[in-house]
Order: sequence, then C-alpha cells, then structure tokens
Amino acid sequence: MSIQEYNGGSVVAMVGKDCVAIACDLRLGNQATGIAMNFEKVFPVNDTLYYGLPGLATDVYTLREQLRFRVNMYRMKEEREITPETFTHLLSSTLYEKRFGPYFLEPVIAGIAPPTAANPNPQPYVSTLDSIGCITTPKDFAVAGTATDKLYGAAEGLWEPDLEPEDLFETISQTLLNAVDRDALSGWGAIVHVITKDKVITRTLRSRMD
Amino acid sequence: MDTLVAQLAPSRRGDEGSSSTAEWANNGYGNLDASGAVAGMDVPGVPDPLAFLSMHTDSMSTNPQAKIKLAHGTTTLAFRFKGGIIVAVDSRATAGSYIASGTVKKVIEINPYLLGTMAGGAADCQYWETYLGMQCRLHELRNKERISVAAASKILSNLVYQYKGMGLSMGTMICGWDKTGPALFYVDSDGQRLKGDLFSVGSGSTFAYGVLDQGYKWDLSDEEAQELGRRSIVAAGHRDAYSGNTVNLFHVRENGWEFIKNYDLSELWYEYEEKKKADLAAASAAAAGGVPIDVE
Amino acid sequence: MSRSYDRALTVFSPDGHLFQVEYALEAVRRGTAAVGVRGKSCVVLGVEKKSALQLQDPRTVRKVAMLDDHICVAFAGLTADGRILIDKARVECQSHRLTVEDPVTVEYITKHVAGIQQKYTQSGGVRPFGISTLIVGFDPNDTVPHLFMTEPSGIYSAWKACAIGRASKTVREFLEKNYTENLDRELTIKLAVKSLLEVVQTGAKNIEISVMESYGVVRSLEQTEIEAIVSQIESEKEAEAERKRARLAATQAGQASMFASALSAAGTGAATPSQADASGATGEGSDVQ
Amino acid sequence: MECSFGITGKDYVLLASDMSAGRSILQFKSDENKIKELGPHLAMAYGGEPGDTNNFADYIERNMRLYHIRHHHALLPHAASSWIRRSLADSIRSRRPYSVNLLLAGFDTTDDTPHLYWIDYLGTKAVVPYAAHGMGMHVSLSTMDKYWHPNQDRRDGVDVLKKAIAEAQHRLSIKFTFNAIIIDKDGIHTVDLAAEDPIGKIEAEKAAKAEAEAAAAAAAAAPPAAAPEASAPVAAAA
Amino acid sequence: MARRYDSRTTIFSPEGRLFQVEYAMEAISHAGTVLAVLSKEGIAIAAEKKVTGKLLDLSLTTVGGEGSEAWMAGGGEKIFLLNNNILTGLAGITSDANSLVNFARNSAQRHLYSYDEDIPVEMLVQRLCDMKQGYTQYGGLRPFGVSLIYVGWDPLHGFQLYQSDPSGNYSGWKATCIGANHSSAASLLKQDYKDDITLEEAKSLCLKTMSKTMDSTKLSSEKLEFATMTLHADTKQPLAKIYRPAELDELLQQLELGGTKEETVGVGEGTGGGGSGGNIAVST
Repeated sequence: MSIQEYNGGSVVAMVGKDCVAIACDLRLGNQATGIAMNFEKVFPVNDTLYYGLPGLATDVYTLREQLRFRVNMYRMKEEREITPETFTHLLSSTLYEKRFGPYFLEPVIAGIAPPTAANPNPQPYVSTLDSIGCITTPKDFAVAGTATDKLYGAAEGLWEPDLEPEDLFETISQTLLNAVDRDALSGWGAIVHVITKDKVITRTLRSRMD
Repeated sequence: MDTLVAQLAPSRRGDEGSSSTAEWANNGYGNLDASGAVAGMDVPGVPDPLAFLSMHTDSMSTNPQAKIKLAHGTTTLAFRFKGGIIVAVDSRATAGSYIASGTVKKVIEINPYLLGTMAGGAADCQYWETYLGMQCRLHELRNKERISVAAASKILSNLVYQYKGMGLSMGTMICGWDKTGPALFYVDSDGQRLKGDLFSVGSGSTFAYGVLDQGYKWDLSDEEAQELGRRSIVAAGHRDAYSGNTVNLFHVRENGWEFIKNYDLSELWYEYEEKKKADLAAASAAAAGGVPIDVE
Repeated sequence: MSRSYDRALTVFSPDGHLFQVEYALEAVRRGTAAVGVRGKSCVVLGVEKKSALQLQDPRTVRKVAMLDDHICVAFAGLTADGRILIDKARVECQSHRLTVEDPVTVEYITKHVAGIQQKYTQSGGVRPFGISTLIVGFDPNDTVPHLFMTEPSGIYSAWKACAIGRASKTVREFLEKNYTENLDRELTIKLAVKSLLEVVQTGAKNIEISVMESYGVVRSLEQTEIEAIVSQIESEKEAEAERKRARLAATQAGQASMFASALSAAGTGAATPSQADASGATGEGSDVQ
Repeated sequence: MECSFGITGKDYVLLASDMSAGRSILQFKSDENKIKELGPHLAMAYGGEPGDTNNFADYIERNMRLYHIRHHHALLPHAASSWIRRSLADSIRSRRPYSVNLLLAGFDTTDDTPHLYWIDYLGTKAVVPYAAHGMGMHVSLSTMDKYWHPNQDRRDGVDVLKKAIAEAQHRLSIKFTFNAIIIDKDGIHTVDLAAEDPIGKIEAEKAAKAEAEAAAAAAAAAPPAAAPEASAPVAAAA
Repeated sequence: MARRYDSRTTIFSPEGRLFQVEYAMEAISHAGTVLAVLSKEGIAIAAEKKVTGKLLDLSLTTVGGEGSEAWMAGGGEKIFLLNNNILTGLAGITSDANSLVNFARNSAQRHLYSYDEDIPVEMLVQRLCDMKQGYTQYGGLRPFGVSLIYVGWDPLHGFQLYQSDPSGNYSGWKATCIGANHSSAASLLKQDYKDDITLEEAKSLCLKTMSKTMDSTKLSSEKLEFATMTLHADTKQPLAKIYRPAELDELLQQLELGGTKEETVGVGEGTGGGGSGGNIAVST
C-alpha cells in the first residue's frame, strides 16, 4: 500500500453549463480499518471556489490550514476574492515549496470567478495538480484519490457537455458512488457541492457503508 | 507403507520433470493419479518457490507492490450452539484496493452435510475443498457411512501440510453434523487444525469477534444465532475495507445444512442504525412519560 | 564617535554611575506600592491597586501574577515591561519542568528573572526593564516560605519583609519597625495590610492581598476579608490613639495640676504615621503600576 | 503492544488505557499510567515507541500548562487537538519523528460539549464519538459500533467501555490491566473499573466534597473572614 | 553620530520617564476620535475621519460590508477588521497604524493556523502590545504613534472591548475613547452608560457621544466610520459589520444626528460577489 493510499479517499470535479461540481467521499481509514465517516476532503475558499485534497490525511489538514492562511492574507491585502486561476497557481507554488519532501496529495479545484469589468462572463473552471504542483486544466472533469481508475471509467461514460446544475449533480453523484463502490478504500458516505454564480448547493449522499 | 506414503505425497519441486503432455494423455483430464491422490502439482523450477511466489504475487502480504494481485481479504465466521452451527461470510474479493467482485461465494458446499469456508487464496480454498469433497465421497462409498467432520478436516489438514512453506494460503472452517453432533474445525495452510465452538477467519475477523464474543452463548435460539452471525459480518464489513458487499448465511442442522439467505451488507448496516435510533427515541419517550394513555 | 556608545544605552558615566539603571529605578518608584511579608509558614503579597475606573473591566487589571503553580510575583514600575518579563519567567518555569521534571525553586526563578534584567543593563541597544519584582513561593518538598526581590539593575536579594514601588522607603521603615519573627498566618496578612495602609489612603478597596500557605496553595483574599482586616486595624489604631489621648490627658492633667500655668499645645498631635508621598501623580505618559 | 479506548456520551467523555510498559516481548511494568492530564478538562491516552511516548507527552503537557498560565485560561479541546496534531505533523517530516499515537479527550466548558479526537503519529486527526488505538482498534471497534449510542448516560458509557475491554482481554494474547478516567464539566475523575458501580462511587465522592465545601463555607461565613473559592488571577493555581 | 541619536530614542529620563512614549501619546491626543460602547448583545464602534481634500478619489475603494465582505472593506482609514471576530479603530499616525494592522492580521492568522480557532480577543491585544513594548525598549526604534480600540468576541469571555497605547499597556472597558477630546468623551460616557444597555442603545450612545465630541454639529458618513460586532442570528458566530456610507447615513438620520445625503461621488457599493455566504472561508 502506498503512502497516498494510507488513509483512502477520492475526489471528483466536473464542469457544467455555468456551473461546476465537486464531490468527495467521507471515509478516513487507517489502512484497511475505517476510523471516521465524517472526513470531508473538499473545502471552500469562498462562495464560488472549492478545492478537494485526497491523499494522506495529515497533509490534508496541514495544507488546508496553510492555504487558509495564505488566502486570508491575500484577501486582506488585495481586498478582493481570489480567482480559481490564481488559487490554482498559489496551490501549485505551495506544493512545489515541498519539492523534496512532498505532501502526498492530489488536489482538485473547482470554481467560477466572480465577474469583473475585464471578464464579465467568467467560465466554470476545473483543474487538478500532482503532488508537487504540476497543473492540468481539463475541459470536462478531474478525478483523484484511491478510486482514480474507477472514477475515470465512470466519468468517461456518464459526463456530457453543458449539463444544468441539477443534471450535473446527478452525473457527479452517480460517478462518485459507482466508482467508490469498486474501491475498498473510499466510501462511507459522500458529499457533493454544485457551484453556480449565485449559490452553492451542498448535499450529502447515502452510500454503501462497507 | 512407504509406497502408500509415496503415493500420497505430492511430488516436490517438480523433480520428476515437468508434467508432460504424455502424462495428460495417459491419465485423462485432471491431475489425480489412479489411487485418487494428487499426482503432480507443478512447482516452479526455481531454488526457492516461496521467494518466487512472493516476488510475483501479493499472497504473502510481504510484497504489496507485486504485479499479480491474488484475490483476498475476507471475513468468515462459524460457531456451534445448541441448535447446530451458524456459518456466515461476506462476499467481497479485492485485488489491491480494487473490489474485484462483490458476489464471491465463500462458503463451499462440500456435500449436503459439510460446509467449508474460504479465506486467504480463493483458488487454494476452492481447489482443495472440492478435492476434499471428492475424498469424502470416496470415504462414504468405501465405508458405507458418512465421514466424520473430524476425519474430513484431518484429510484437508494433512493435504495442505504437505505444501507447507510453498505459499499456499488458506484459512478455513469445516463445519458439519456427524454422530457426535455439530462439529467445527479450523484448518489453515500452516497445517494448524483446531476443534472449537467459535471461529472467525480473515482480514475482518477481529471485528467480527468484537460482536460475536459479546453476544455468544450456547443457549441461543435459532433466530438469535442467525442474527448474531449476520450482525458480526456486518460489523466486520463496515470496518474492514477488504470485506463487505453481501452476507451469506448458512445453518447446519442434524439433517444437513441449509442456506438461509443472501443479504446486502450495507442495507443491513443502515437498518441497524435506524433501529438504534428508534430504540433511543422509544427509550427517551418512555423516560419522558411512559406509555401515553388516551384520556377523554 | 566611539561605536560602543551605539551598542549599549547603559554605559558608565565618568564618575562610575549607570544612569539608565538609576533612572529605571525612578520608574519603579513611580509605580504603585507592593509589599511582601514572610511569616512562619506562609508568605503574603500585598499590592496597591489603582482604583479601576468606573467603565473599566477589572478582569484586565493584573498586578499579581502566577509564574507557576507554586510561585507568585508582584511588580512595580512600567506595566508593559512587567508583562514581558513575567512572560519570560513563565516560559522558563515550564522549560525547567520539561527538562529536569522538577519545578523551579523560588531562588532559581528569581535568579533567572534578575539575570534577564541584568542583561538589559549591558546588552546593545536596549534600555533596562523599568520594574522591580517581589517573588514569593515555596520550594518543592519544603515548608519554608521564600521572599525575594529583584531590581532593574539585576540585583536580587532575599527578605523577611520588603516593599517596592512608590513610598517604598516609608513602608520598608514601617516593616523594619514592626516585623517580628515567626508570624502566624493572620498576623502576616495583618502586617502586610498595615504596611500598605502607610501609603494607601483609600483603604481596602485599593488593596489586593495574595496568601501562599504552602506549596501550590495560593489564595487571593476577597474584598470583604480585606475590609474586615482594615477595619480591625483601624479600630486598633483608634484604641491606641484613645489610650494615648487618655494617657496624654492624664499627663496633662497631672502637669496641669502641677503647673497651674498652662504649657499648652506642647505635646499634642502625637506622631501620626509619616504621611507618604501621596501625590501619586504619575507622569502623563508611561503608565506605571 | 498497547490498547486504549475513548468514548463520548451526553455530557462526558471516557478515556481508558492499558498500563503495560516494556520492550518487545518483555514487560517491565504493569501499572504505568499512560493517561496524561493536560488541563482541568483535557487529557490524553498515549502509546507508541517507548521513549518517544513519555517525551512527547511531557512536551505537550508543559506547553499546555504554559498556555494556561500565560493566558489565564486553558486551551479548549478543539484548539488543543489542532496544536497537538500540528506538533506531530511537523515532527513526521523532521529528522527524528515522534512515533506516538494518542486519543485526546476534553470537555468544552464554553458550550458544555464532550470532545474526542483520534490522532496518530503521522498527524492524522479524526473527530469521532468513540475510538480505539493499538490492539483495541482491531478487536473492540466493532464492539463499540454495536453497543454505543448517542447521548448515552455515564453508566451506559462505562458498560460499553467494559465490554470493549473485556473483548480485548479475551482476544489478545497479552494480558492487560486498564485504568480509566471520565471528564465532565466538573473536571477529571478517575474511574475505578473494578468497582461494582464506578459512577456511583464518583457521584458519592462529588456529593461528599460539595457537602464539605458547603459546611466549610457555612463555618467561614460565621466569622468575618469568609472563605469561598480563590478568585482570579491567583485561581490559576487551583 | 546620527546612529547614536537614533539609538537613544527610548531611554529613561532622570525622573524615570520615557519621554518618547509620552510624546507619542501627545501626538495621538490630536488624532481623530475613536469611541466604542459595549453591550451584552454586541459592540458599537465609531471613528472620526479627517477629511483631507475634496479631490481625493475614493471610487476604487470598497467601504463597508458584513461578514466576509468586511475583509475586503479596507477602504476606510480608521476602522479595520483584524480577524473574523475582532475589529479595531485606530487613532494616531496612519502609516504606523497600517503596519500595526498588518502585524495584527498576521498574528491572528498564525493563531488560526496553529489552533484552528479564532484568536481570543485579549490574546491578540496582548500580542500587539508585546510588540509595542518592544519598540519602547530596543534601541534604534521609536514607539508606535498609535492607540487602538479593539472590539471583539470569543467563546471564553463573550464580547470584549480593549484599548491600548504606545507604551504597550492595555486595559479592558465597557465604554472608552481615544484620540482628540477623549477625556470629555469619557466623562460623557461615564454619565450615560448603563450596565444593561442594549445594542441599539449602545449604537445610539456611541454616535451621540461622538456628535458631542466632534466639532461639527451634523454628522455624516463623510466624517465618520462606524461598525458593529455582533453574533450571527443563526450560527451564533461573531459577525463584523462595517457600515457602508449609505447605511451609516440612514442610521444617523434615524438618530437625528445628521446623515443628510450630499451627492456622493462614486462611492462604490462593492462588487457584489455573493455576500450571503457568511464567514466560512475566513475561519473555522
């Protein structure tokens, strides 16, 4: 078992029509033994930007707290909210700082930038990084965690372009649930956030508990 | 006597030369010799088969990075009580963290009176317990009576002991009803064989024990016993990543075993949680005001 | 210019004074008074509390502080300096326990505090701490109470009874006159209160008393308790004055009878306790306690 | 070779730990207290690499005490869990990491809630209603799964704990003795697991103490010097 | 030569006084007044703004906001959010103030990083004062020319109100005032403050005292900044609200203290990026 699989857990994010969704399972394991079924791996940055950190749980806490520090300082100094693109690069450089002793995490980011004069109609945004900060920005969906393989399979089959929020919710939920049902180290409940320009819909899913 | 041993003993290290196609032609399909013993198990032609096996497979759990991941991870349990024997198992097979199957049959029906459970290498269990069934049938034909559970388990134990140190992996419980009543034996690939009242085997066994031990007594009713078996497998399936999916429940009685049912493990878990909540609400309602009485 | 001047703010003057240290002591003298009195088996810290203003939260006015379970400190001088110094001492108390398991002894932590104060009289670019401290407590596994004082210079010393802060000279003189060995608990507290009353005119409401009775047992007295002691002291004084007046009257009567011609007003107004510097006018700036 | 349990209830949290100390197969001691009190309403049960355990526990204890004496109040359980977790997370990426697992239990006096945290040597933290470390994790978690329910009272909590301990003693080849504490709004009390009714014992002690205090207060009220409890800031010593 | 002068900034006078600190306080007694009033339901804080010039362009700054918006409402010059649960009002040298605000925000975030909780109010005050003290003791530094009023909430002591000065001293209050005319304001507060004051009364007392203290007869958002610290009705978490100019004028009108609208030029209403989300992103 690799260190990235030590605690288990998975995250998936998907692009929709003027919306994005991000979801994670809730299991925290100690290798094969389940410890907690309330371990969220997706966190809000602000009202229209969330990110997920599947991987080693100790690093989930550490990186999350570090990012919260940096984002808060950014917000106070810049007097505006951070955009998904900027946040991705902030996360990337934060990860690369640990190039020779990396955090064992594969972050996934999902959000929509607030509209500005220069960019009045910002597009939904999903990106993912490897453990030392290499960014990829897929147009459709991003997956990470112990159920990566299974998530790819499910997402390739279920995702389609321009899904409305409710349809996107259905798609990402089915993708996650079916994928974690084939993964021994993910599951024990799931939570989904669908982010639109003016609100976030958060729902917990009933999933298999074995 | 030596000849008998020679016949029974499997060829070690394949030093008789590889099992040639000629042999196949002579003996038909299968690898049994005329006496019914295993004629020749192929063993890789390397100095140390065990090292070879653990280099390429994860059967020993010493090398989790091995490319060939054998199906493993299990919770099985069986216990004796006044009404017979309860056998309960999960149905998950994993290869690495991948759940390869959720519908594995981990109870092997050796014959209408004997059950064997499966933990460890799936193939090892399947093959040797099927083989055991054959031996039991032969015994029955030769001796005109059913083989005792003790004897059957001893046969299995002797068989796998021959291969000790070569990487066989199995932990099984042989359950049945013979002249002595309900009988339960634990047999594993180390050659260990134990008679007992209550066993659980597999990666989730410790969790199953956690429920089983606290609820077990000899005088359980049939329903209570079945529920205890079910509840224990659910406990293990919940906590252990490598166990789960469904519960298969068997009950061995004097006239043979009976398959009770296949349950979805996750559904059961939710049911137990609901029941806990309902009990709590009832308890607090009772504490609050007892049974409400209609007043007119 | 010689660079040594840049590095140390506190340097010898040609006639051998360390002026900054002496001036720091002035800051202490401008602070509110604090006394410590050692009894037979207890030690008492008494401090003058600046009366909290009507809208002030009394919780945030702290002049007596715990350094560890068994050590208590009071200070006089610049409040902010006091806070910093106490913090450093607290860290040392816990570090000491962590490294050698035992709690610090009273003398050890006194030495440590004094050491820090000394460093600030000699190091580059810093002024001395403008505070004196009274450190009291019990050593672990011991029943002997201890009382130490430290000064801005880094000097520390052990005392039976001691005072710092404004009018400390007066209070010390009072203590010298009235201290007796082996005081019990009640008398120790009483002496502390009495000596503070030398400088605190406003009575119980501006006095705070902490009593350490044994290792790790500290209590600060309730306002009502202090009031009770103060009124007791006052009634005693009253009685004493009454006796004196009576004696005086008797003497005068005797004298009068002896000398018909009056030698009036000769001995009236028996020595009142020396009124301390009651100005209390702390400079508008640096807040001192 | 260790085993510890934590269980929360309606208004309390229970903590139990085995008392063995040794090296490999040898047991030096069977009465070592491996539960450390970190504040008036905070304690942890710890285990792991011998040497690391006590050093780490002392380090945490002193820092908690320093925080308390500096800021006139103890860290709340959540904040303490965060700080302790960070210590371990920093340590795991240091030259010589502490190899210590712990269960942190506390009672938050600001909102009257019990808290339990499962923390391992990597700095993993789980917020859980009940938990186990060491061997107990494998054999007794399912026991607690079955018998624990939310809002249970103290006696039910102790029953669950006894079942979990019984299971560990039944299934593990090493024989353990256990000590236990309970934390509630009044602070930390030791639980005598051998007693018929450990909670009754604690309640009786509490009642006796309250009575003695009331009597003392009544006695003190008569003479002028009343003596209720010490007031701030000196109360820090209490 | 110059260095020698520098390093002698904070030394004792023969009477044991720190003149630099006293001078710094002197500077503050001319600064715009800051005044705060504590109630059981929350705290109100008001600050006098010195209008520097008619042509000052404020169109790019966002002034005011509630909850997480308050983070980005630094367009004001007197009242700032230091952390989710703490607001400050400053009197003194603006550049010193900015540096202190930055330090405070950093300290608060460091606490959040270590303890995953909002920093307790007194602790932040103490952090800041420890630094201020350092600037009175170490050579080569002059004291900060800033006094601060802090209003905040934490679970340990509920709503709290503190003030601190250049010496590094701080104290807790029910109602207090710094800056110009602070002594007359303080005596007004002493007269009118009741212990069971409500938040509405506190707001009113705060602004009324302010209007008496300030020279001008009519108050308006041009001369005043105003904020409250309360608890969110649902979450019971601290909620900072820095009043937008329009909101403040409305309040002033209600209290009949002025607030007549002049033609406001380009004072932004904020970027309006979904404000109902609360404080989630900022802490806990």
